Amino acid sequence: MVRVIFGSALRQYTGGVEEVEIEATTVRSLINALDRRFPGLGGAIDGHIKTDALYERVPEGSEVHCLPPIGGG
Amino acid sequence: MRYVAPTSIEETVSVLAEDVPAQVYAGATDFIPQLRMGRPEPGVAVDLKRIDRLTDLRREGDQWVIGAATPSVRLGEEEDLVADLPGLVEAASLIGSDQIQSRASLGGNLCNASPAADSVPAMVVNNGRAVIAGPGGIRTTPVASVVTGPGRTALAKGEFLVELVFDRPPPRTADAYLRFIPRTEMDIAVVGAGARLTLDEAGRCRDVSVALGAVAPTVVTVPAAAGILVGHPLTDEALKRVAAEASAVCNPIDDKRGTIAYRRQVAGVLAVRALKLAADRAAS
Amino acid sequence: MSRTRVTCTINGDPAEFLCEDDQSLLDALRDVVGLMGVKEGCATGDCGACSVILDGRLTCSCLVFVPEAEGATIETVEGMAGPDGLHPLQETFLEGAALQCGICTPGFLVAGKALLDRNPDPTEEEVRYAIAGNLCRCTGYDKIVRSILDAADRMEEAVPAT
Amino acid sequence: MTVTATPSYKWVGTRPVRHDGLEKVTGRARYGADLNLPGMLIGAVLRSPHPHARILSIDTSAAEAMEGVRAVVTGADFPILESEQGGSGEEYVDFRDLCHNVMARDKVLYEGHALAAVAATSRREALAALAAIKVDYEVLPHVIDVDRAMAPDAPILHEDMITEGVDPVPDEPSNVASRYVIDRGDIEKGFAEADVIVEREFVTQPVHQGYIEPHAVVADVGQDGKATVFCSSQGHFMVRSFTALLLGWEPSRVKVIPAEIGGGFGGKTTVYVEPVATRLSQKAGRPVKIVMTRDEVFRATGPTSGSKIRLKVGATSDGKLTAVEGSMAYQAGAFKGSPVSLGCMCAFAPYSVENVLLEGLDVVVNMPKVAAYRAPGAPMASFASETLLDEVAEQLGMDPLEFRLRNAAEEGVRAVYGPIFKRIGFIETVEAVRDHPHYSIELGPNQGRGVASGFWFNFGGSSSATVHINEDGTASVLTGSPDIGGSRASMALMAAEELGIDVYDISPIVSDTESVGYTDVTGGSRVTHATGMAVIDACRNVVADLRARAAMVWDVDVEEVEWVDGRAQHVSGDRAPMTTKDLAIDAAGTGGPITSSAAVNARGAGAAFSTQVCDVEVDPETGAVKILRYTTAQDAGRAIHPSYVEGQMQGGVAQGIGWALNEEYIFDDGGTMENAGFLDYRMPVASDLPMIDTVIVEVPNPGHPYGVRGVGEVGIVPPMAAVANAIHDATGLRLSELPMSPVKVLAAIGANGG
Repeated sequence: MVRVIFGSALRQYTGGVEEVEIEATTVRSLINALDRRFPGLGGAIDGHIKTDALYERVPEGSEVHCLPPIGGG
Repeated sequence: MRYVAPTSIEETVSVLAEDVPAQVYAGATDFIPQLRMGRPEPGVAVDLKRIDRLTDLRREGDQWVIGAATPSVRLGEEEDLVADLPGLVEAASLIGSDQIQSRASLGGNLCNASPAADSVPAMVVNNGRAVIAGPGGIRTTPVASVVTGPGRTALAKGEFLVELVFDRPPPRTADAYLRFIPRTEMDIAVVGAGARLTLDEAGRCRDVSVALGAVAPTVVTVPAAAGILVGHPLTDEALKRVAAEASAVCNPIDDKRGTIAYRRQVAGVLAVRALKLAADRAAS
Repeated sequence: MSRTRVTCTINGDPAEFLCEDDQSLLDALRDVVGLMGVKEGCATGDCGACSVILDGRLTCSCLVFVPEAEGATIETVEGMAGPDGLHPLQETFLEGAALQCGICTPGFLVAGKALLDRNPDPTEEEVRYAIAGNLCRCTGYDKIVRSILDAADRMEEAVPAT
Repeated sequence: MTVTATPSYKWVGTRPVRHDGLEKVTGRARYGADLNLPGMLIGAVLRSPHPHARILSIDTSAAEAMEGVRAVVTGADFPILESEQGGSGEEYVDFRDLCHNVMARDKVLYEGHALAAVAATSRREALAALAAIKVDYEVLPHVIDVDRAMAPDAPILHEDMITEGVDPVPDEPSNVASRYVIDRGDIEKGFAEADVIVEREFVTQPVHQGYIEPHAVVADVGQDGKATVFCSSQGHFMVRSFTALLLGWEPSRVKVIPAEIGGGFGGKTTVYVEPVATRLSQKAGRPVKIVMTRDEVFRATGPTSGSKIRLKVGATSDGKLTAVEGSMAYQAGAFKGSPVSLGCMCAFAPYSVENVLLEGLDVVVNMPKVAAYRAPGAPMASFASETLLDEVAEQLGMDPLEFRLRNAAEEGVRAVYGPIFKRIGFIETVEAVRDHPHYSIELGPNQGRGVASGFWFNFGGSSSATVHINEDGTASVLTGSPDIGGSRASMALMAAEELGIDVYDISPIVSDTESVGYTDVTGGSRVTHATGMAVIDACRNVVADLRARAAMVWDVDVEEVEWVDGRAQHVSGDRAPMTTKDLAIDAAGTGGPITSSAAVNARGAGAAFSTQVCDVEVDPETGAVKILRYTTAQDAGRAIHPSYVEGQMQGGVAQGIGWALNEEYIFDDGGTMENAGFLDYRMPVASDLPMIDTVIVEVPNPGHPYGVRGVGEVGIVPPMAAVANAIHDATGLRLSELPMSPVKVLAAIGANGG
């Protein structure tokens, strides 16, 4: 199981839920699982993290934070 | 726009008599930025720097004669001038960076008629005279009367500034100029203060003149300073009264560079600091 | 627009070109003569990136109408290195990492040269005021000031003791 | 001075002359404006004089008929894009907003907003043509102040803007684009535990990155419809994708050749004139050059946000933070996307605090759309938080560094914004300042000392690199990261370390979009980390290849070949080693040229921290603040080229001092910027600053082979608070508004009865 913590921008998709435990092995499977539980959330996340590695493994017991996109100078 | 560089006063007068809008200039350090900001180009730009008399700097008897287009940097290179009129030289040397110093002139600083022009208060306290040429010949007028408002001068059509004349100071006399800017360089004065005074042998003030820049549409003097200081030493109490008088004569505006309240207050501060500096110089 | 033929000396070489009367020396040096080392940062004399030495005086080339250059001697960054190699300022700027993006560097080098030409042994404060007309947004000036001071030392050492 | 950890490298950590240095000190380096092509036209952009107006009509017919005019474009020449979040790496934009920002359609939203452009045979003709374009405007009320923009009766910029992140979803449009919240722990409990509570409001103004090189581009669309774009930017792949997108093209139709870049600081991570010049070139069939004036740079490119911030902090009497609470509203400019969420995340990130409630509001106003600026969002938030922390420490009678140490985040601590920190060096930066001689120099009258700390995430992202071994044994290292401050030298140093050859035998090259793989922008302090990892990977591939070839020559197993100091050695030691050059000369015989590429989407960018100390002297009669001394300590993880690490630290401090003391956008009542030039924008000049002392702290980042942490951004975070705290120490005054200009300082002294 992976613990997922949502930033405020995503809570409109989760009905205010701040964190969930979910079964996932990669970033992609995590997003898909989240989208099944909270329809629309997957797209909202994907819009933000498209440059991140979708197939990166998410180790068992991880804590995943969904943060706003971080720009830089 | 046509560029012309006359080499004599007579030639310049005749160029300006032509029926084409003309702009005379010296260093162009204000003129070119104004064009960049959208000021319409004149029909002819008249470069005054090829006229020998306008780029001269000389001592004639008891007078200093500074060509209207002489670059500011030259003033600081003239040791005797620095010794005689250190405040005037300081004021000229505060007009912009080294790059600007190579071009900007007392004449341009005066005729651009900015209320914040650094050299004007220093010229005014030194009773500078402006020599002006025009279709009617040459005339001389006090520097204090040249600027009539922001961007406006008393020069008639076809007239231009030739040179600026200053008397060499009598004994125990010195001037000073200080300005305030938010940075240490590259800014327009928020307040400028020129002071000149003569001490008697006992260290009392015999004669005094204070002029302020950037605090009114034109440079303003502080006539009350004479009433307070003449015949007396420069005590803190007296200087405090001068500061109040200096603040009182200000008629400033709020703008991107400073506020009314700030300019009034700092005008008093700088007037006192300039007086102290001039007094130290006069005493030494 | 009136055009004027200008004959002058640029970095020791005779130059002759036709210019428009209201053109700035900066634009002529870049677009007519092809000296792209002279940079435009503001075109109003406030950043120093276009600095040249005009008849021995440090000047913003953006504040000069090019017809004024008739008969003038002009030095730009392109003329600083000689057959014997780089100018000491160029060396110390490289060694001292005095440039980051490098756009202001030509102006600083020219201003530094103008300073050392008239004052071979400046203090830190003199250096800071001498380059106050040149804006740098990358370095905080620290390494530029040090490099100019280092160049002064290097040039002093290079002069045989008398 | 360097506080260093462990290993010894041969090249990493040395200070060679940068490889592009010679070109840059001789005036030969070509920046954005330095290319002229035969037949090239000059482009110019018509910009709105109004901060908010409806465009009723644009008539370009007179301009098109003018002599010398070869092309005219308006919004109608560009497709309108759908709302879609995207970007080139870390720079996230909504493409619909971007297309409206590059060329206004129905409304202009700020003074300087582009709405038409021309290409003509000279600049004079181009400007005359702009003057001949007739635009009918319906001028609308405008709003720039962030509080006024949120008021119920404020003019609305976007009729379809419904605040995101608010429950329930609002019925009415407003200028608040979104609300972001960090809500952790129990804020009421936190304040209940506090012995000292301090609360204040802060105001900051928009400030510009102030790069010296204006935006410049030469675009050339050929008869085949393909475009070659030469320009300076922080990412030529970003320019390619954004330009193509805004023209309705596929990215491969655009080739972007990176010019040298004359500063960016985040401001060149998006496009303005590039798509415009390209469309003009396409229409005219000739190359088109557009160079912005400085005035245009100020009025039409993105500064960073001004802000209104309220913060409240609680701490126990023994100096432990118990709660932080507050609200931040940032000006986004004409389109959504201020860095306010980053401000919320960064403000207290250096500290361990359990109870946090921070709200961020992204507010659109009638000024240019903000762009990234060095640690976007963090400096204004940290000005507020670090000033408040100073006040708390003062009330507790505690040394401000000691107070920071008692609350310092370290490995294993949960950051205010959520995740748990890996190995970080915040404490080390505080200790470095505490132990620096500067911290104990005695101060004179009217002088004061202030400290402050700052945090920045740093970023990884996508980078590519190609390494070629040349026939003479030297190496070319190609990357797609524009070199904005010495990154070529860093790439060369890492390649030299990996390949074992002399750093001057490496030729680091910034390649165009067709010669190297996709690479994200130079920003987010990511290049030395992420592009460095791609270079290291490519070099390791090359070394593996070189070993294999040596094994082939010696007819041994590759495992028996070691790579030491740029030479292949046999483990037995009984064969003469082969240098890179030996292997390169015979490359044809061992399989052809030696070359390798690598690409990464780098993770593991280590967080950066900085702690700084500033001494000031305040003139009580004029309010002038003079910076007497400045020292900055920053965790670089591992300094690849220490001189350029120092340079980044010093540059960030200098920009921060400008932000603290004088820089600001000043608008008149009509919404016109009053100080759109270097004369009145007042960036620091050399005589304004002292030497800026640096302490490079090296706490290696576990996410990088050499331990690199990005160093570009965090340096700008602490200065405003450090200066404010120093002014307080000198005068007893707490200033809460930037810039702390002489006018404001003197007014505060006066209000205090001084």
